[in-house]
Amino acid sequence: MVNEPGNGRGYLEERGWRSWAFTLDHKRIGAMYLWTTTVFFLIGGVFALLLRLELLSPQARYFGNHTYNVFFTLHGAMMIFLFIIPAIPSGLGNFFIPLHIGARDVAFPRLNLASYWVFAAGFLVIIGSLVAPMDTGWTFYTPYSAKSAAAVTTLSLGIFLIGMSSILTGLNFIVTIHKLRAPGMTWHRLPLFIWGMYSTSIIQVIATPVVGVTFLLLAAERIFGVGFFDPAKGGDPVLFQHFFWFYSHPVVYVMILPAMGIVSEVIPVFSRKPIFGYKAIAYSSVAIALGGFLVWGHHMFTSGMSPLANMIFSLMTFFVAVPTAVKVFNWTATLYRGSITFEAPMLYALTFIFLFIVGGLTGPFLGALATNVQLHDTYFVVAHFHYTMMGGTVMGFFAGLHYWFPKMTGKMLNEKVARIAWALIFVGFNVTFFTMFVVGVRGMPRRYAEYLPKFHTENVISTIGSAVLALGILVMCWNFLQGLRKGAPAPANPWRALSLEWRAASPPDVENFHEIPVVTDWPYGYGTPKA
Amino acid sequence: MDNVLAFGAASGQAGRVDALFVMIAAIGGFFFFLTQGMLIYFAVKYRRRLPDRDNETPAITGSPLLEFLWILIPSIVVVVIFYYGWRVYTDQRIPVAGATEVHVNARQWMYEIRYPDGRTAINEIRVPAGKPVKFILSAADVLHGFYLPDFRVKMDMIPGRVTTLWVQPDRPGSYQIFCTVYCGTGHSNMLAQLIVMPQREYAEWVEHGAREGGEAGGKEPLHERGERVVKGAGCLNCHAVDGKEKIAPNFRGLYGSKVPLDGGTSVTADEEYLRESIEDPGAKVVKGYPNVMPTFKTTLPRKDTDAVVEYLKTLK
Amino acid sequence: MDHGTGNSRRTGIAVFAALLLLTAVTVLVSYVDLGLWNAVVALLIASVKASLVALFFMHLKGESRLVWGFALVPIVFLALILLGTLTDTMLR
Amino acid sequence: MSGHTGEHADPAVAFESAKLGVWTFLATEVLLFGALFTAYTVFRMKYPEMFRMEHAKLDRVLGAVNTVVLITSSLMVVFGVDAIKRGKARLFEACFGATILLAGVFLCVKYAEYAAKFHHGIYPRTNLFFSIYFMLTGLHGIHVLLGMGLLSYVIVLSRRGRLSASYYTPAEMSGLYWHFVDLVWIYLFPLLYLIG
Repeated sequence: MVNEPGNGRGYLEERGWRSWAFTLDHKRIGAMYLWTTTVFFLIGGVFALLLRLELLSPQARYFGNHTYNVFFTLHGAMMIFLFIIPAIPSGLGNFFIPLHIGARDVAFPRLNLASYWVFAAGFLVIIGSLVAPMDTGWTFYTPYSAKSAAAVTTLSLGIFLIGMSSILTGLNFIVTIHKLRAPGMTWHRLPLFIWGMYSTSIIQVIATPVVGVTFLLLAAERIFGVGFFDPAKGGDPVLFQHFFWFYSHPVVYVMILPAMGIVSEVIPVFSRKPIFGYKAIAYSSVAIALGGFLVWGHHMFTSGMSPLANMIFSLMTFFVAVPTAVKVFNWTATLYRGSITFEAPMLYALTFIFLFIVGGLTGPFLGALATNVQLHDTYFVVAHFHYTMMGGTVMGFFAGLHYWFPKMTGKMLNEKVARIAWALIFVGFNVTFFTMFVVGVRGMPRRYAEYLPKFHTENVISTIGSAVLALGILVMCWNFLQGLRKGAPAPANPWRALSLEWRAASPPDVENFHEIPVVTDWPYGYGTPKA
Repeated sequence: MDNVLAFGAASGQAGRVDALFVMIAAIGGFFFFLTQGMLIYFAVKYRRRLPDRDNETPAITGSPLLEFLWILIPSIVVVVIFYYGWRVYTDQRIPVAGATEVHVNARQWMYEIRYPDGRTAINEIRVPAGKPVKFILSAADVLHGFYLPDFRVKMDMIPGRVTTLWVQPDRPGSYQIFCTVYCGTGHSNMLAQLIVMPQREYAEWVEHGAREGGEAGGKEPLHERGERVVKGAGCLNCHAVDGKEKIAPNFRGLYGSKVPLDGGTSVTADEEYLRESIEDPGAKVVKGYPNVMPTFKTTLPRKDTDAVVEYLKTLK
Repeated sequence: MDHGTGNSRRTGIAVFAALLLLTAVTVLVSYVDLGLWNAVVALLIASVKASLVALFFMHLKGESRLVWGFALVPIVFLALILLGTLTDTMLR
Repeated sequence: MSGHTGEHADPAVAFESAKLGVWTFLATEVLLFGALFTAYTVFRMKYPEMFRMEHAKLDRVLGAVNTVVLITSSLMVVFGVDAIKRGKARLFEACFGATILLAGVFLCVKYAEYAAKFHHGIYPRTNLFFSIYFMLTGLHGIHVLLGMGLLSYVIVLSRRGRLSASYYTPAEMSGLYWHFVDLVWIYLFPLLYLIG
């Protein structure tokens, strides 16, 4: 070990709100993102439960149609813009990129702090827009969003700010990864989490400005009567969808790639085996990031696009599936002849793979044109993206939280409670969302406050599942709070992992490392090399 | 397929979509059991049995052959699925000569149907069985959707543009139509029926179109006819007839009451006010309600309007 | 980190003169009706001007491959959003 | 603060990082304008006649004047960066000051153009061409304004003696940004004023 952990000043030692609000420490900024996004995750989850409650009855019995529409808009918008996009990149990414590559901080610490406060301004504006809560769906399709009486203009500004924060964070990470790697940390010695984060950052920088300007145009349409998306002025509502999905499709990879990175970290540690196919996993991240830009049209197969565009986008969509499959195969192969233990991070990582396979294998139904035309805008789509986004990204996020909790807080979690929470989440998740595949194939459209009585059974089952899922998440949160309050002190490297962050103290010192480590090997050198 | 997909395939095209669905499901199922099986099998088989046995794992770091195979095989599989999906889709989209044309215009929150011979209807499309039908889709205000689950097809309805959809209904019956593009408060109430009639019945219906497809024909009391129109024309998506308030003013007790209007005035809800509110809803807007109702002047025959007014008078 | 030299000022003035000249040319050409070619010529001249600015004013000429990458990648994606959208809008 | 200075130990790494950061930021900017250029292309191909008729209402002489103004301002930036590299802080401030002045001229001309359009009853809502015209030039104008602020800040830094022949990163980086603003206008001018 290069650094003797524990003889510096821990990053959590300084007290007082100023020490947080004006901090330039990437670890503190990451922690602030984690707290903020977790709060929005829980709020978004409450909206999800309210949706499920309303769907207990085929009639809009509890809240009424309009309120239901507001709820699903808020659920989607909050989960997407305020939780799932920033949570792993800005939260865990901020905390662990410098630790992973052996740096003292990100390249631009002041910019890093600024992007947190831009994010904060963004979510404050979004909360402000709740005076006239939006009922447009998180996709904000024109012309409805241009006409809606809700505070869409305010909301557009809020999302623009969130996007700006996302761009600045991505920019910061790109430069950090390029310029601040420790001596000897070559590209092929980088942890796979860094490869995921690098790919994600590229998407953030390239795609986010497009949605930013799209929301500006939407605001301009409402304020000045600019007519880009207004058919009455010769504009094209489908153009809005092109712009929106040029961002919003690649952004699903902003969500999933870092989660895949976390899984690639956790699997070898708990299998005590080197990651299988390092280069394949690393390059597939980049391939997914770039390929993700070629497929946005698959959200628009029934939008009246040209037949040629439909064909090209369908074909490209299928090709993006290949690098994703490659990752799954490599993770599975890593387990082969390992010495596997099932601590909570590993449970969540395996759950990620399990659920992501389901999400991935239901993708071809939606990528193929004919079945897409059948299933688009039904609950099948809802189920598919919850399996990838919640079953994938959120499980990866949970794996990361459990894996790095000792490092971030210096405390250990109660393993038994963590496993109970995991079991509830696993069961609840599958009951909630698998039924949605069934009801989707049976033809139930999404965003319906009221539905035909023949879909009743599935909806009741799904609601019951959501209650179990919510209980599991509550238990997990309780476990985190208990761990923070009275967890056993964590050693520097409780999982005996080889990546650099575990050479720092738990919690890390302000300067991360006493001396910048010199890297001589990749971080997956587990097991015994054959003689 | 009826048991697997609760809506039975209602056309040959739908059958082909189902076949594609089953093919993808079979391929997906194979890979599901392969990958999940390996995942679970490895996790169980290679779990750590002895606490100290964790340094005896082999340092396998990869296999170029395996990487090559599991790039190649999925690539071939997805190209096959793509090709099949594209072919089925393309066949769906080929214009069919001699199709019965039906114009469907969507607005919040109803479908206005217009047949080439000038007849109109709301939320109910009648077509003959065994002949291709071409839906000519448009929208008046915002995006809407036109989804026929039994036929496995849908198409968005876009303001300022016309989109089209072909189906060939083989079997007579009544088929559900859903709006699938979120269009505001009444989105989930925007439903319609496609009624596929045996050809002879259809011909009869076309001939006696003026009789409004009424089994009850002309003998039907006016207020009952009004009730039928109110249910069929989508009025109840926004207006309630029981105590519960919806988006628009409640129908019960409306007739004869004093209605407060936007701008502070008020009016007594007599026959003339009710007729005007159906044909020109923007003329007198009730205080506290948005001015969103479309005009029914062109879509409801005068006789139906009168029938609706008679029906409203019965709702005390 | 290079240091300022008379050379860089001379290059600056030469590029400046070229930019002025090209501006004059593009304005003059716009008065002649060439049909579709007006757009082609105007965009070509604009691209030459933009390249001059990038190469010399922004010193892309002497930059590393990394910086070149970051300068060119967005252009690829710009082409992508244009082509992707046009395959739809032009062929409906 | 928690002991972080926010400065890099190695100035060469700091300079290279800043440069890469700016280029990455410019990549973002390309796509920001890129969406509008896409809209421009889509509608120009859909309504070529409208674009031909409407673009004639713009004053191409004023547009050309503004082009020259921006090119000149860019040259001033080149001179300014060159000056600070040689340690001539006063000359640097004069050059960047001239840039800001020229940017002011640019905005005044822009203001005159906008005012003339409004006077003739032409607004962003008038038709799609002017929607695009006002959105593109408006977004560019905001960038000019931000650039003026940025350059002023760098001048202040220099007045406080923070820049020298060995540390001129802010001057170089704000210069890169300014050249980019110029570069965008180089495309906007023909697209809007000349070929419509």
